[in-house]
Amino acid sequence: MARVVVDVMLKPEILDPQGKAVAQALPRLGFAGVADVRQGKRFELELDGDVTEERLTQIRHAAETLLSNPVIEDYTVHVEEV
Amino acid sequence: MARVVVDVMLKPEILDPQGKAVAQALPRLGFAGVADVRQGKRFELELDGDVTEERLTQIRHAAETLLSNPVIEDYTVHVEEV
Amino acid sequence: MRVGVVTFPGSLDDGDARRAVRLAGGEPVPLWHGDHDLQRVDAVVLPGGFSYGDYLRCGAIARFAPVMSEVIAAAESGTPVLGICNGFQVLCESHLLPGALIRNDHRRFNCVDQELVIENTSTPWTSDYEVGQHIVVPLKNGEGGYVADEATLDRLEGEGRVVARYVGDNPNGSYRAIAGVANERGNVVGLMPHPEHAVEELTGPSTDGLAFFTSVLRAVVSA
Amino acid sequence: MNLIRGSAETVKDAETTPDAEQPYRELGLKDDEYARIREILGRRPTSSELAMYSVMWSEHCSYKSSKVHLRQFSRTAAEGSVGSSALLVGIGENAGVVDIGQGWAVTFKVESHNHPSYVEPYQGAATGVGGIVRDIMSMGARPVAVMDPLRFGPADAADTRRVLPGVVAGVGGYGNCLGLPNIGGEVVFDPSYAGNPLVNALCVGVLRHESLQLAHASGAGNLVVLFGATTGGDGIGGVSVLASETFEDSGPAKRPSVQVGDPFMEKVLIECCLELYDAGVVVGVQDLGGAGLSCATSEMASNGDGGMHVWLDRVPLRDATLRPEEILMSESQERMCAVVEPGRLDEFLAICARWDVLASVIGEVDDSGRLTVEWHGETIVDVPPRTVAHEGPVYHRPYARPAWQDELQASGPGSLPRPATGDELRATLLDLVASPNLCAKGWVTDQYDRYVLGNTVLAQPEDAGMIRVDDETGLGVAVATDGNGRFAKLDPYAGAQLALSEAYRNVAVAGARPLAVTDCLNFGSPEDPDVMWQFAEATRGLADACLELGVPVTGGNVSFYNQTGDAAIHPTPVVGVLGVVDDVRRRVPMGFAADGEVVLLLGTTRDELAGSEWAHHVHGHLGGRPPQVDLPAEKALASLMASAIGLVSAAHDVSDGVLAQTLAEMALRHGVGATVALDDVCGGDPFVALFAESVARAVVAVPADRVPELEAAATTYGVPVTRLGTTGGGALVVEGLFQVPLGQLRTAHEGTLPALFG
Ligand SMILES: Nc1ncnc2c1ncn2[C@@H]1O[C@H](COP(=O)(O)OP(=O)(O)O)[C@@H](O)[C@H]1O
Ligand SMILES: [Mg+2]
Repeated sequence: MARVVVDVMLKPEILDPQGKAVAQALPRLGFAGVADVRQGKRFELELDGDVTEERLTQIRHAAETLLSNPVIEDYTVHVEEV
Repeated sequence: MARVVVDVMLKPEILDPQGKAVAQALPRLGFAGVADVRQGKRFELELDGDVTEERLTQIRHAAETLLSNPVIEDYTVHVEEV
Repeated sequence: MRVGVVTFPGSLDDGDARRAVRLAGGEPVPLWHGDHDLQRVDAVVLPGGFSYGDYLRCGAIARFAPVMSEVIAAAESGTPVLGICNGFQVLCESHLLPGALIRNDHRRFNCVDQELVIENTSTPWTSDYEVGQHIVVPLKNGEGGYVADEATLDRLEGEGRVVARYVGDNPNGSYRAIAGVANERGNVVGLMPHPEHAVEELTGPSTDGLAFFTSVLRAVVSA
Repeated sequence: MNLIRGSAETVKDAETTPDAEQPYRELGLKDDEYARIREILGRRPTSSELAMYSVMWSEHCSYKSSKVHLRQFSRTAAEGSVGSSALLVGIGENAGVVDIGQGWAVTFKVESHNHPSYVEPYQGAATGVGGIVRDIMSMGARPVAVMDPLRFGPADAADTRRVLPGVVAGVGGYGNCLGLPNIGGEVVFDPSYAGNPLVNALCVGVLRHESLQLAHASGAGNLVVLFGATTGGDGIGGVSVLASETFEDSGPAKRPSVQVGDPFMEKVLIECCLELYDAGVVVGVQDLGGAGLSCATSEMASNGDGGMHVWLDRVPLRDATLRPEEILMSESQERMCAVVEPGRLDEFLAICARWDVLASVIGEVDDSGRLTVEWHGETIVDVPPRTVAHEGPVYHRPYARPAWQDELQASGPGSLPRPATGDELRATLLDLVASPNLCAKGWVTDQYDRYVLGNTVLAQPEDAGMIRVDDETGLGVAVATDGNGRFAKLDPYAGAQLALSEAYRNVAVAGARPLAVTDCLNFGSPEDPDVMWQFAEATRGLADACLELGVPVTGGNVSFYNQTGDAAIHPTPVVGVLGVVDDVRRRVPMGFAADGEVVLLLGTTRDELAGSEWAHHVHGHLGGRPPQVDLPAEKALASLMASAIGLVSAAHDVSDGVLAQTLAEMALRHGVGATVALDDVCGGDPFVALFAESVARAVVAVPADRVPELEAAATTYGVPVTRLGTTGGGALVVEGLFQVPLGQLRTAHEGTLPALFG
């Protein structure tokens, strides 16, 4: 059993209304000193069997086509020990 | 400028329709062997100044009260090098 | 009879809630999220909508609005409070009601005329209904799935705090088809469907929703 | 010279280096256009001026290819017609405004967001809704409803499965979050839209006459205030022909032409604007859409009576690295621009603060007659505003009847095998009501809030959306949109008129008086003479028909370049008709409500199946001549329906619906069946009766004892009436031919989209 994590974030130059809302809420709740907040998606994929280079390539493909839209989002893939 | 990341995931016992949808879509993309997918949120907080233990405590508090709803979600906080 | 309707940034059904109060014979009083002031109202409605865009989590940011400290205090002292849709989400986020509301299991926003069965008529918001009465009111949301842990759900059922339940196909995956719940005391009720949109033949699927608002007027008088 | 790096180029720089190379071609300007700019300015433009002219002279902003044809629409507002006398504001402003009486006015407009919706379906569609809503706000109105005419490739195509759910979720995600009921639209599938989905969005707004606002910058000394969202690098060149590579190569970051919308920001902006209008602190207001500040400043200045000076460095930025050229072109969403008297500024800012809306003074109205833009103390733009906003190039593009047109019209559906027996007709009916174009659209429309605001009297699947405007008197409006690309392909002139006929009929059948028109003209490349001919014919047809029906075109939108390679979409004029209802309580719904009522067909049915849903779905055939346009008959039907209010208990127009579809929809609405006989329809040919698409027809249900009244009224207006049968029972029965239990009909009609899209 292995876990691969795909993080999907809006590209830096793209407006992130959700992150903006959080950034504006924080000071109101007394949390100072946060310059910016971006909110993205985190996908945890549980694989049965272990992570091979080939499966990672497949996952990157899925991240690019299904989990994100490259026009507005960037993604990163990493393996996580469980 | 330092970055603190807060990951928020639905508790295992809470139904995750979005994760389920992804899990169902993957095989259609010809990608087998994914036992389960969970979809959560990733918050990237850019702090001006460095990360002190005290600010981390603050952020954990924010994660607990604002960024996550303890009734249905778990969170993890970690510092990320940028 | 003064019934306050809170407007948060992004509230949408506040005008409809005020209209429903008026049609029920009450005096609607607009309340502003930024004021620490309930203007001596006898009951409070937290209306539907997308407060703060429903960004982060539905109701998560509105919960911290200044007016909410007064609403929470009033709720704890027994003032009738009704949260509709987004208002229900705010009440859960404020821990005035147990559980939480998550994305519909089919993952789509869903606007339908929904059949409900009223199971608890001892709350100030439901006293004009009969136990077991079926009503049809609009249901419209993307995050209406009611969830809570088994223990909580059992307690809610055991204490008769399930106020309304969905009839027929579960429209959003709510656990045990729960459409609305009440707090221990019964004065705080949260409801996903929209009774305020079923108060006129002309614009609603029925007028079944009006009784929520006539109930509270009666309750407040006799209180 | 590089648009991005280096410090902002000033007017002085431009004067001292008259011969510097400028990338005007990359910015989409032709040699002669660039030459004209030099001539206007008496020098070469600065990089900021070049950026401004290039976006404002782009097809999207300048209408350079369509202008000469759109001029015809002014004819439709000519004296005399009902509609034109009600017209408060016509074409040219952000949206037309129509007087509906009792001091109330309505504004409405339809616009396209086709390309962005293909690239990023959710955000493309969402920002499409956001954009049209701001147009309506800028007229001083409260937006009260939206509609979304949509066109996709084949329903079972893989790419449609990518695009449609995203588009629908985007339309809903934005509109629902704004609290605007969605009261109608269209979902049409056709191979010609594969790779070119059409996402049109319509918004309706309501205002009191006195709250009318215009985009005028008048009164020297008045301040120009930018309020709403901050300005980012997103959407630069989104609508213009600006080659984004120019930026990607050299810019600090990519400049995507797709924008992410913030519906929450826009909702707050709506409430903020309405409070500003009520407080009377706004002299003029303009939304920021395509071409952003370039458009807003130049249009407000040239509509005003003087000039305008802008301090560009005071524009609040989301991305500090933006260059002045980019700030001028940015299409960041959820921004508005207002002209305010200095004495009222504090009030203005206080209202914005109450709504947490960021507002900054970025300029001043002056009497220079010029638009000047300053960047950190240096003048980087100094132009006559009209030359940017209104005096852009005008093309007389060559057009010619396509070589293939005759052949297309010659190959009619006559030779197609037609169902004859009861069983065949029954099978055809079940096949058609389940076809992607005729099936129930609930899977789509259930994702839209139709209840919010509490004034929705009719919404999908009714013929028209209807909104209550005044609680007391019941005054209201109805709107319907239609457009049939297949008809327009067969004959663009007739096709545009047929789109108008159907929308006009839908509004009339619901019990409203048609008053005004908005249109979204979706076409291929104007550089293709075939397409240009289609466009010329369609505009001519629409103008002629609007004139005859007495409904002026109040505004609209043109979307060109809808094509993959050199394959253009079907020419698709989408027409929206607005009607007024004196008392919405007397609306006419579409469904059979009671048993034992008499079912009548109004209008004449002819053997017209070219371009029909039957030919398309059953035979994949497109050829022949579309149904004959009959505007006098449409008028007569509308007058009859108006006079029959209170008499008919249900009415539904017969259109791409066709009679079979119409009867099915009326029966399914409330689960009340009907038994009909077709012997008296079109010489008793049941196939033609059920599946022909002749215009100017409607089916009505009338209480038995009132049929004579209706027949009398029909005679008065010269509308043929045919008794079909009576309502009641749990099936749709066509005597002597077949019957279908409503359960089976419903399964067929409602199962299609869920099966396709989940
Ligand atoms: N994308 C959409 N959004 C909202 N309503 C829609 C949409 N598509 C179809 N509808 C509604 O479904 C009903 C049937 O659509 P359509 O067949 O186009 O109507 P008609 O044939 O009367 O023009 C109409 O009420 C129309 O407004
Ligand atoms: Mg119709």
